[in-house]
Amino acid sequence: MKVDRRSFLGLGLGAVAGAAVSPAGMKLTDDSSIMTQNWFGLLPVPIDGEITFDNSVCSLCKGSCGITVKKVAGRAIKIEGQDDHPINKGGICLHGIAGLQYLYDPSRIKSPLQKIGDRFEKISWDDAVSHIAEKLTAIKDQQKPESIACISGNDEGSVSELFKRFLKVFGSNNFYSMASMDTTWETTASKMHGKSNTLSFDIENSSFILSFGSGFIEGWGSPVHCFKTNAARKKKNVNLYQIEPRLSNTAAGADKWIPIKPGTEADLALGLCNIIINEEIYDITSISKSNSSFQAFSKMVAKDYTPEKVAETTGIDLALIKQIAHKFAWADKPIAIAGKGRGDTAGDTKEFAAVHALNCLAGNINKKGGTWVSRKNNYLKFPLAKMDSIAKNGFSKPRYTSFETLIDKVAQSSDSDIQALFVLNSNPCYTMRDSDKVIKAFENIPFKVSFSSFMDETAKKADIILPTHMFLERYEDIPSPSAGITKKTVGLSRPLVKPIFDTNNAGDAILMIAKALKGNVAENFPWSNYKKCLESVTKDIWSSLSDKGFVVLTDKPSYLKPSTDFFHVTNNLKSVEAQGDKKSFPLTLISIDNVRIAGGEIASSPFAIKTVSDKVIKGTDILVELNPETAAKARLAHGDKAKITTPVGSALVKVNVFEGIMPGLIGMAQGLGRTLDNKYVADKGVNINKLIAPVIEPGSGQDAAWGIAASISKV
Amino acid sequence: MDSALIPDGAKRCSFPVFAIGIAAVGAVLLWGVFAMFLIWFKGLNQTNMNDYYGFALWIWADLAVIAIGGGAFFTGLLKYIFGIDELKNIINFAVIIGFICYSSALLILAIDIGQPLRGWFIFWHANVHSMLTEVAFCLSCYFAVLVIEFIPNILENKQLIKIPFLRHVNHNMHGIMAVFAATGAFLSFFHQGSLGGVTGVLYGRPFGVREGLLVWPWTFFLYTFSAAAYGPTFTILVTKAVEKITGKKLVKDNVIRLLAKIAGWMILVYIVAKIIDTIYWANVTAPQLGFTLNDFYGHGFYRIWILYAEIIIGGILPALILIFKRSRENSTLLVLALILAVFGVCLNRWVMVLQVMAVPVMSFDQWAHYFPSWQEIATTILPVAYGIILISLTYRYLPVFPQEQELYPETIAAAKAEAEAKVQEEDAKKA
Amino acid sequence: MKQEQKHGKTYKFGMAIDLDKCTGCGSCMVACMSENNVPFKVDESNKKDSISWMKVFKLTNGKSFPDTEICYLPRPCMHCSGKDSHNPSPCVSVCPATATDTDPTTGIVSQIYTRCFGCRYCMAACPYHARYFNWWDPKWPEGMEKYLSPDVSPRMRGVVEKCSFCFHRYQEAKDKAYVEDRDEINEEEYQTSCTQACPAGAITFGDLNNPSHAIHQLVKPDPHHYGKPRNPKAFRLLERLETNPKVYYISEKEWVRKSGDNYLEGEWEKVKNHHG
Amino acid sequence: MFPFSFEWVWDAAHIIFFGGLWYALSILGMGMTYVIFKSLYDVIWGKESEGH
Repeated sequence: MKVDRRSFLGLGLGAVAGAAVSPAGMKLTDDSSIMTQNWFGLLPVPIDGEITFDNSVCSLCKGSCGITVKKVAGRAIKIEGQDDHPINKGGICLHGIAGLQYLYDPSRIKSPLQKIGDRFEKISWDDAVSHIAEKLTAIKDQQKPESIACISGNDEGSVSELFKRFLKVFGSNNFYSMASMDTTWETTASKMHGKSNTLSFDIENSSFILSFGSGFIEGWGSPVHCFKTNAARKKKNVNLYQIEPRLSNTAAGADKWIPIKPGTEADLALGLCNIIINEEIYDITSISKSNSSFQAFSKMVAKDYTPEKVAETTGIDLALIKQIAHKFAWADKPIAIAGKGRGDTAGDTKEFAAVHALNCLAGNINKKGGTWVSRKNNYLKFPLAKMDSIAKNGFSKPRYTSFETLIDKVAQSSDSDIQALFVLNSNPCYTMRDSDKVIKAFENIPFKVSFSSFMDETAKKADIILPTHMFLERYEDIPSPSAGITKKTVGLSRPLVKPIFDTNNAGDAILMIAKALKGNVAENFPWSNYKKCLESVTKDIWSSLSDKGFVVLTDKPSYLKPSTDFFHVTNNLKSVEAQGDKKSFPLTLISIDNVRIAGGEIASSPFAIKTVSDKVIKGTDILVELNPETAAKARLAHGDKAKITTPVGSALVKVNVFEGIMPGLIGMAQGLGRTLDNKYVADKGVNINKLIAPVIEPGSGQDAAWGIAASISKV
Repeated sequence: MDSALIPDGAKRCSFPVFAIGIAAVGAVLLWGVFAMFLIWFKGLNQTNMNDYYGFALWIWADLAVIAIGGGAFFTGLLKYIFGIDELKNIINFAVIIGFICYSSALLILAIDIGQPLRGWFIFWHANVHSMLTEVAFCLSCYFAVLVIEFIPNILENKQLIKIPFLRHVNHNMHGIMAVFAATGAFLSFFHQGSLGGVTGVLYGRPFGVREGLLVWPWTFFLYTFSAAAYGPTFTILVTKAVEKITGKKLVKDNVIRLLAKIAGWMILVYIVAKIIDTIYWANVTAPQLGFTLNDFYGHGFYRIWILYAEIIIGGILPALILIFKRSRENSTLLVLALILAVFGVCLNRWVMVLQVMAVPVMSFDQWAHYFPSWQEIATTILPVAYGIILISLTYRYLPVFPQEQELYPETIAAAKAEAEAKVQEEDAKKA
Repeated sequence: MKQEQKHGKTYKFGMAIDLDKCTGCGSCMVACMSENNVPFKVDESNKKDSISWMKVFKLTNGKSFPDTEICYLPRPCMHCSGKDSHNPSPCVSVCPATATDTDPTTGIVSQIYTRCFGCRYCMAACPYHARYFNWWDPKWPEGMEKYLSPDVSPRMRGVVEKCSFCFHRYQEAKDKAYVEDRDEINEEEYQTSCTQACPAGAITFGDLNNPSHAIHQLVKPDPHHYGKPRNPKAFRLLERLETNPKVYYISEKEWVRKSGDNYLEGEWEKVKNHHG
Repeated sequence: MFPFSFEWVWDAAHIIFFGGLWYALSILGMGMTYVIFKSLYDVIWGKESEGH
C-alpha cells in the first residue's frame, strides 16, 4: 500500500482518536496512581501477624515500673505502662516507652569483645570466659584476691547478689554500688534512728510536701509513681512547696516556688526547725523534751539558725520562712524531702539530716503520709557462702569507704591495689564527677571486664566486654527503689523476645566465670543457669512473682516507732560548698536534671533526644541557662557561643537566657555529651560531669558535690 | 548559516555571536536544571523550607511570574474583545512572555511539590473547594490557550509557512483567535483570582485572611486586577529591554504609550482598592482576631516599610508616571515606572506568601525567618534563563514584531534588492 | 460503604488537656511517636523540621526572676471543626487533592498519605503548626524497623503527616464492638496513645457528643457555638479564628488561659471571665 | 475527575467547577479540531490562502 500524505494524516488522526477513547488511558492512569502510592523498597512495610501482650518490668532506671509489651508476630512493637501495677498504675515515662529503641538498636554490642591494642575484636563466649578465668586465677595465685573489685549500678537484686557472692568466695570485699540519694538516706536513717537501713516517703498520703530541690516530677524516686502522686495531690489540694534556685518543672508545677541560694538548703531546714521548736509547734507526742539529743539540737538551732540569720544565708524573705515553718508544722501530715533533681548522686549529709529533722519534729515517722524507717526487706535466700582460706584472708582486708575513694586512690598511681574490675549496670566513666580523672583511674587498672549492652564510655575502657541482654530479653528480679516509694515491691523482668544478638544475662555470665574458675568458687555456684538460680533464691515468692509479675513486700509502715537521735545533726556537720576560688570563678555551675534526658548509666533514646527543646540542644551544642542579668554582665545574648571554665575543665556551650534561673548561676543539663556509636544520641553537648569536681564527704566517703564555681565568657 | 530560518528582511546578528550568547545563558539554565534534578532525586530537603515555611521562594516566584505574565491575557482581551487594533503590534510578544511565564510557573510547581509524579491527583481527586484546585484547573487550561495563541506565530517562520497545511492552520487559527482569547481571558480572570484566594482564604492566618464576596476573598479580585494592571508593564519592560539589546526600535511609541497609559490607570484604580483593603483589614478584620498592625510588622526583615514600599513606591508612583502624558512620554521616566511597577507587584506577592508564614499566630509562637538554599535560587533563576533563550530564539526566527519591517524600510529595501539580484543571477544562469 | 456509615453512630471525638496537671515530661510525645511509626533523624534540634505529632510548647508568663512561671502546653492536631459548612477545618478546606478530610462519623481530620502530593498548602493553613512534612526519606537504623507497628503505615518522603487521634485504635474498637454486636464503642475502648501514656493523667479523651463521657463533663461543650467550652477554666487555642478545635485546654491560671489567644490591649480584662 | 469517579458528588460546587473545566477544555479542543479539519479541507480541495 502506498502511503501518501492524505492517508498518512488520516491514519495519524485515527490513531489519536482511537487512543483517546480506548481504556488504555484509564488503565495507565490507574496503574501510575498505584505506582506512585507504593514505593516498594523505599519504605519498610511492617509485617502483620498475631497480636499479643506480655507484662514485664522496665529496668532502664531504678523506678521499676510495670510494663505491657505489645507484640505482633513475635516482634515487640510498643511498650505501655502496666495498668494494674502497684508502682506506676498504667503510667509510663518517655524513656520506658522508647525501650524498643534500645532493644533493636544496631549499635548494641553484638558479641563478646576483647581489646587487642586499641581495637576491640570479636571473640566467642567460651574464649572470653576462659580468658577472664585465667586472669583471675593468676590473681588468686598471687594470693591477692582482694585486688579484684566490682562496681554495680545497684546493690539489690539477685544479679548484684551473685556478683557480690562471687567476689566474696573469691576473696574480695570490694563490691561497690554507685551512690545515689538512697545511700545518703540510708546513712541518715541509720544515724538518726539506729540500726535501720531504709528510709522512704509516703508522699502519696501526705497533706503537705516540702521539697528541698527534689525533682519530684523530674525523675526523683520512682519517677512515674511520683508523677501519679503529683497528679493525685493536685486533686486532693495537697500543697507542694519547692525550694530550689531554678524554676524546674517541679517548681513550675508546685504551689509555691521558693528560690534559694544553692548550698544553703540545710540552713533553711535548720532555720525552720528553730521556728518550730521555738514556737513549740512540733509533735510533742513523739519528741520528748528530756531527750538529750533534742536539747542539744534545740540549743544549736537557737544559737546558729535564727530566722534572721537564715534569711540572710538563704536569701529567702524572713516572713516567707516563718510562713513555711507554720505551714509545715500545722499541716496534718507534712513531709519534707531532699535529694536534688533526680537524686542520682549522693546528697549532702548535713542537708539530709536537717531535712529529716523536720520530719522528726513533725512526728511523721512510720505513719501514713510520713517517713517510713524500716529494715531492708531481703527477699533473696542465697545458700551460705563457703570460703577457702585464701578467700577468707582476702575478704577480711579493709575495703574503701566508697567507690569514689577507690577511684581517687587508683587515679593517683598506676601501681594500684586493684588488679581487676567488673563493671555491672553502671557507667562510672560517664556518671562520676571529674570524669577525666575517672578515665585515668580506669587506665591504671590492669584488667577490666564490662557487662554492658552498649559501647558506652566505660565499656570502651574495658579489656573484655561480655554483652548483656536488654531487659526485654532476660529474666531478672527488679526491686523497687527505696527512697521514693514506700510500697516496696519486686518485679520480674521477663524475656519477651528472643535475644537479638549474641548476648547473655549478666547472671549467666558470672555463673560461667565462676564455673570456669573451678574449685571453691565453682562450688558456691551450683545452679546450671541464672533462671534456675533466680527460682531457687526467690523460692518463697517465685510462684506469685512469676504468676503476677510482681510481689508487694511491704505496703504498711512498721508498727515500730524508732527513737530519734538528733546528735547526728548537731555533730558539727558542714554543708557541701561549691569548690573553686570565687575570684576567678564568680559564677556557680549547677546541673539540671531534665526529665527528657536520661542521666544515668544509660544514654537517652533517639526518641527522647527528639523531644528535647532547642533551648537545651541545638545541633551539636548544649545550651546553658543564664539569668538575663548574668548574661548581660557577661555580655552574652541568647544563642551566643560561650566558654565555661571551672577548676577541673572547660567546655564550649551556647547561651539560653532564661528568666527562671537565679542570677549568678549557670544551669547545665545532665546526661548529654555521650560518646556512643549511636549517632542519634552521641556527640550532642557536653558531659557536665567533666566540669564538676567531686566533693568527697569525710564521713560517708561519697561525692556530694552539687555544683562548682565557674566562669563564662563569650567566644 | 541559519539565514534560511530568519524572517525575510530582518537583520540579525551573526550565528556565532548568537550561539555564544545562548551558550552563556544556557550555562545558567543548566545550573538550574542540575538543581532541579537534585531536588527531584533527593527531595525537598535540598531546600531551606521547613514546617513553618511550607510555602516559600518558589510559590512567590510562581505568583510573581503569573502576575507579570498577566500581560498576555490583558493585551489579548484589549485587542480581541475590546478591539483596540494597535495592540496587534505587541500581542505576539505579549503572548510569548505569557507563555514563558506560565510554562515556568508550571515547571516550578512540578519542582515544588513533594511527590511530583502524583501532581495529576489535583485533577483526579480534586477538592473543588480548594483555591489551589481552581488555580491548577485554570492555570493548565490557560496554558493550553497560550500554546494555541503561540502556535500561529511559530507557523509564521519562513520555512514553516511554506508548508500548505501549516499555512492554512495559521490562517484558520487567526480566524477564530477571538474565541481562544475570550476563553483565555475568562480562565485568566479565575486563576489570577484564585491565586489571590490562596492566601485570602487562610482563615487560620490573620495576616493573609480577607473578608470578601461570596466564596471569594477580596484578594481574589485584587490579584486579578493587579495582574491585569501590572502584567502589561512587564510586557513593555521586556520589549524595551529587547530593543535596548538589539539596538533596534521594534514597537512604535504610540503602541507602547497606549498600553502604558492603560496600565497606569489600571494601577491607580488597583492601588486605591488595595489601600481600602489594607485599611479595612488593619482596622476591622485583624483586630477582630486580636491583632494590630504592629503585630504583623515588627520583626527582622518584616517591618512597616514593606507596606509603604509596596503601596507608594510600587503602586502610586508608577501609576502617576504612567498617567501623565509628559512623564509617560519621557523614556527614562517610563522605564523607571515600569521597573517600579514590576517591583511593586512582585513585592505584593512576596508579602502575601512569605510574610504570611513569618508572622506567629499562637501567642507563644515565634517569628519564623527563612533564607532560600542555592538549589531554590538556582531553580528560580532557571526560568529567567529559559525565558531569555526562548525570547532570543523567537526574536531571531519568527516575525514577532510586525512593525520591525515598517520601522526599518531601508533594510527591507536592501534585502529585497539582494533577493532580486539573486533571482536575476539565476535567470542569467538559466539563460 | 456509605450505607454502613449511615447505620453507624456519629461521634465527635475530642481531647481536653489539663495544663495544671501537665508536667512537661514528654511521655505523650514519645508515646505518639512509637505508636505511629514516626521516624527520627540524627539532628532533631531544628524544631521546624522535626516531626512530632504531639508537640509540647513551653509557655512563660514573661515576668522576670523570681516571678517567672512556666506552663507546658501539649499540642496534638486540633482536629478543627471549622468555621461553617463552607469552611471546614483550615487544612481540609484548602487541600487540593482531598488528601485530608473530616471523617463525618468521628469528626477526626484524616490524612491520606498515599493521596497527598506534597503541596503543603495545608501546612500554610494551619496556625497550630500541627502538620509536618516528610522532608527526608524516613530511615530506621538497620534492625530498628522491627518495632514498627503494622497498624499505621510509614510515610514516604514528600507527604504531609499529622496526628490522627490514633484513628487505627478507633477502628480496632469499632471492629471489636461489631464482633460483639454492639452499636457503640465504650469510652475506655478508644483512647489515644498519648492519653493512655500520660503519667499525670492530664489528658482526657472521649466523645464530645456524649454527656456521660468525662470530656463532656469537663469542658461542657456548647453545641450552639461549635463546641465552645462552657467551663470558664477551659479554653481552646485561637478561639477567635473560629477554627473551632476539638482539643480543649484547662487551667486555673489566668495568664495561661490568656496565652491561648490574641487580645488587643485591654480586651482580655473584658472577656476573661467568659472569654471571647 | 469524572462524574463516575467514586469521589464525585452531585452538588453545585462539583457541577460548576468541573462543568467549567470540561467546558473550557472542550472549547479549546473543538476550536483546534475545527482548525485542523478546516486546514485539511483547504489543503485537499485546493483553496489557497495568503496566510493571514
